[in-house]
Amino acid sequence: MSWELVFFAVFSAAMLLCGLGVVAFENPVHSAVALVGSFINVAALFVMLGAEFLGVLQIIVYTGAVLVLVLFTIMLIDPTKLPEFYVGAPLQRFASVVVGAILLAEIGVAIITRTALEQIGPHTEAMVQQMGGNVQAIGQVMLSEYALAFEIASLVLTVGVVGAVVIGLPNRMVEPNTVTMSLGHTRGSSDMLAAGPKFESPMNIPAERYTAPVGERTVVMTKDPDAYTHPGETSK
Amino acid sequence: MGLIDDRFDKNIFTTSLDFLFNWGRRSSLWWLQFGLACCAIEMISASMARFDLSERFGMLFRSSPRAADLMIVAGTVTKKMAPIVRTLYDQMSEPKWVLSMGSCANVGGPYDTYAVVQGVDQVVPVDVYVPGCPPTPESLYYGILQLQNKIIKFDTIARKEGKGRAEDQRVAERQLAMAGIRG
Amino acid sequence: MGDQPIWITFIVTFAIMTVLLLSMAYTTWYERKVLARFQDRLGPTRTGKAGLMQPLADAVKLMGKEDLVPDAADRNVFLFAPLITFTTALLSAAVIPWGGTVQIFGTDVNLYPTDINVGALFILATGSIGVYGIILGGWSSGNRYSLLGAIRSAAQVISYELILGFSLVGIFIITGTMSLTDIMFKQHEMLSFGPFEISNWFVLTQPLGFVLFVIAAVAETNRAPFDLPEAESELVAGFMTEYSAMRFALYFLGEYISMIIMSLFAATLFLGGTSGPGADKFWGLGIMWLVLKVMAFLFFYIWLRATLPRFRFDQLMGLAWKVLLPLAILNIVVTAFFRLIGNGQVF
Amino acid sequence: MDLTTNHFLFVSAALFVIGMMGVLTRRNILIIFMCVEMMVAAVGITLVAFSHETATINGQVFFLFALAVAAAESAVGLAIVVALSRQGRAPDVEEMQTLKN
Repeated sequence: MSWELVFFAVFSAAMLLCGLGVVAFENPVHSAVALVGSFINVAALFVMLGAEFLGVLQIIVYTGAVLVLVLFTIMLIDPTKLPEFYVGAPLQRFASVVVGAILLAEIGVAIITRTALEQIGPHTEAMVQQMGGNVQAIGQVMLSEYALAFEIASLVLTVGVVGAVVIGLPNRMVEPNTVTMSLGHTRGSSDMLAAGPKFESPMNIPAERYTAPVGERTVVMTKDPDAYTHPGETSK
Repeated sequence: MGLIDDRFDKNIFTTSLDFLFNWGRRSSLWWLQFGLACCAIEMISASMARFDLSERFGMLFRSSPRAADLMIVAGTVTKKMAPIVRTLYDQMSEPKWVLSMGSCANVGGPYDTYAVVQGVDQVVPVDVYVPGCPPTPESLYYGILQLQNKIIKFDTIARKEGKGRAEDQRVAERQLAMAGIRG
Repeated sequence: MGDQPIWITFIVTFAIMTVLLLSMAYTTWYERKVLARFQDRLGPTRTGKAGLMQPLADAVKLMGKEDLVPDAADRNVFLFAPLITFTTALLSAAVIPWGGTVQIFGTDVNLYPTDINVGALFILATGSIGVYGIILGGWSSGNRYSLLGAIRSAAQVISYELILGFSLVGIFIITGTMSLTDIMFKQHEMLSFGPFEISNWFVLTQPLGFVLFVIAAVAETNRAPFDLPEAESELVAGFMTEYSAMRFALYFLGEYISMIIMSLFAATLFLGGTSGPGADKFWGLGIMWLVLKVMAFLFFYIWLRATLPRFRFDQLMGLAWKVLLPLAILNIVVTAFFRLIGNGQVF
Repeated sequence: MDLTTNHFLFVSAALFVIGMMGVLTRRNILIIFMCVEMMVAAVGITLVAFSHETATINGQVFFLFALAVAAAESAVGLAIVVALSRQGRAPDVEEMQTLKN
């Protein structure tokens, strides 16, 4: 038993337990936290394999950016819709465990029966040290051998960002020049109006929806404006 | 209060620890301001550069009641505001103190009306009353020094009688005083 | 970078931790005194001489307070979240060098806990884990103000971490390494202009990178004028509204320790770390120079807080994405160009 | 017993299978998304382990590209979730049957 093996056991056990947590937790926030734990341990395994750069990048990109975005999205969504309280039907769960076990067994057999590869590459540990470290080695390979792939990756990222912005833009084409007004406090907010009259406002007064053309715009109101009176006004 | 209160007999260890805790609590009274009327202006001026209430005695203004130790109720407490005063008091974590500033907060002041609470001590337990209409910053300072003296004399750890006893005492005194006023 | 027995590493780490935890407590005192002077006040005066016992009083009081968990809170996450901020902030001290290998009582001692070849990225990584403390704390409190603070913090930290990383790329291009120890010792070399000799601090060769780094570091530590996650006039206390007692103290100290770490980081990367007169002769002087630089940085932080009003949120985001990011990319391009000239690959 | 590449391969296979089980059983699109990310990380362990075994750095470079693609994918995926929630729909994959809003 070497110390390396002990560390490996600790990291991988933590990683797999956190991974199970992602699947098992009902609340997506708890799942995300478990995934953070899992990814930190993945980074630790990377460092054990001599890939410090990837380990740190795994933490910066995945836990620092992607999972923060996931949590951000969870917080933007209406919290009442959040907890799923559904972790698969019993049959579905059973089937997934069976399929998973079969797959794991297959991969296990493949791993055990495989012949170990020989050290064919140029990047032995001594060589990497001589190049100045893991970062320099990755940089040299990535920017010479895979320069085209590198450029394409940057293109993919740009397209992804532009696509995200386009999808995330509010859909302005549906109701052009529409202003939502709320007359009186008890009539609910504009969110409820947008969903139509089936929602009820907090005070259990049905939020009716009136639209009226005012100049070039369409004004959406909760109440017939002609019927509305301010406490200080006289009725029309 | 904390985990260790009401659990030990008095001995040298607990009394010196008592002193340590009371010294800490006295020296770091973070305050939640509850300015309601004109007294608030005096409270604010007390916290400004000349008098520096907000830092001089180790006090620090916190806007969240969870992290505050001292609530300074400054001004007229109307009956509509009273539940909010109580909510904020309940939201503060133990140990907590209340300082009532100004005549209105003390006894209702000139407003003996249907809308005004006749003394904030009907809503929350007050430790120190600062009289005045409105009190000057110096008065507020004096009240805070009195509160600090009160805290340092407090038996924190070896308080075998418990909080309930003190609260009962307060309620009894209050009722006696009310009976005296009503005649 | 000599190898050393593990017990020396333990001692060095322990010493650094002790110094950090103490200085963290006294940074609060420093801030309160300096801020008071800026505002023509005295600050704490009555707790010990010149209020020097104030951090201890605060600590004792916070230890004795009640640890509240709100009803609406997600209990486990709520209790766990402050620890993330605190531990990750401390963790990043692991790669910051306080000097090279020195002889103490005839033994070789490395004055840094560890020297990894991705040291600068390691600090960014711990910073990006640290934001989970804020997000989860805000979310789990079950309070709208806390949630708003958490959302703001998430957006702010993601944006400014990008700037923070980009502002360092210039240095990586110049030095060709990401190890903080190497970067620091590159700055100990002297540049001579005729009779004058000045240290090769990267603030001289990377002025734009330095400015960007400082702005991003202030935003990254949620300090004024970028303290939107805990904006007192809008959000009560932001993500830590519902926290009391020691859990509140952990957030509070986490903020201060990340301030110190950022100052150390900036001093190491741009101001030459331990470089200064006499630092080559005696290692103690080097540590003194580093401490002085850190204190100057902390003073700058407090100065900003005393001077500038808070940004509006859209201004904050606009600043990050429309101003700082293009400037950072410009800095990278210009630095790479000069590096190519230096290599003789152009002209 | 020494640490060999096979250990890493087993662990990565286990993580991959756990992620797959999550994708198969859960309905919440965010959790499915996270499980996919977990599977990507599992594949990454395999790549890096083989890269370590054969002493070529290419495996690590591959994972770097996988990281970039995963980041782009997360941006688009989360934008879709936000767009859905704006229409008042739950992030439930069984209710998302049409691409048309």
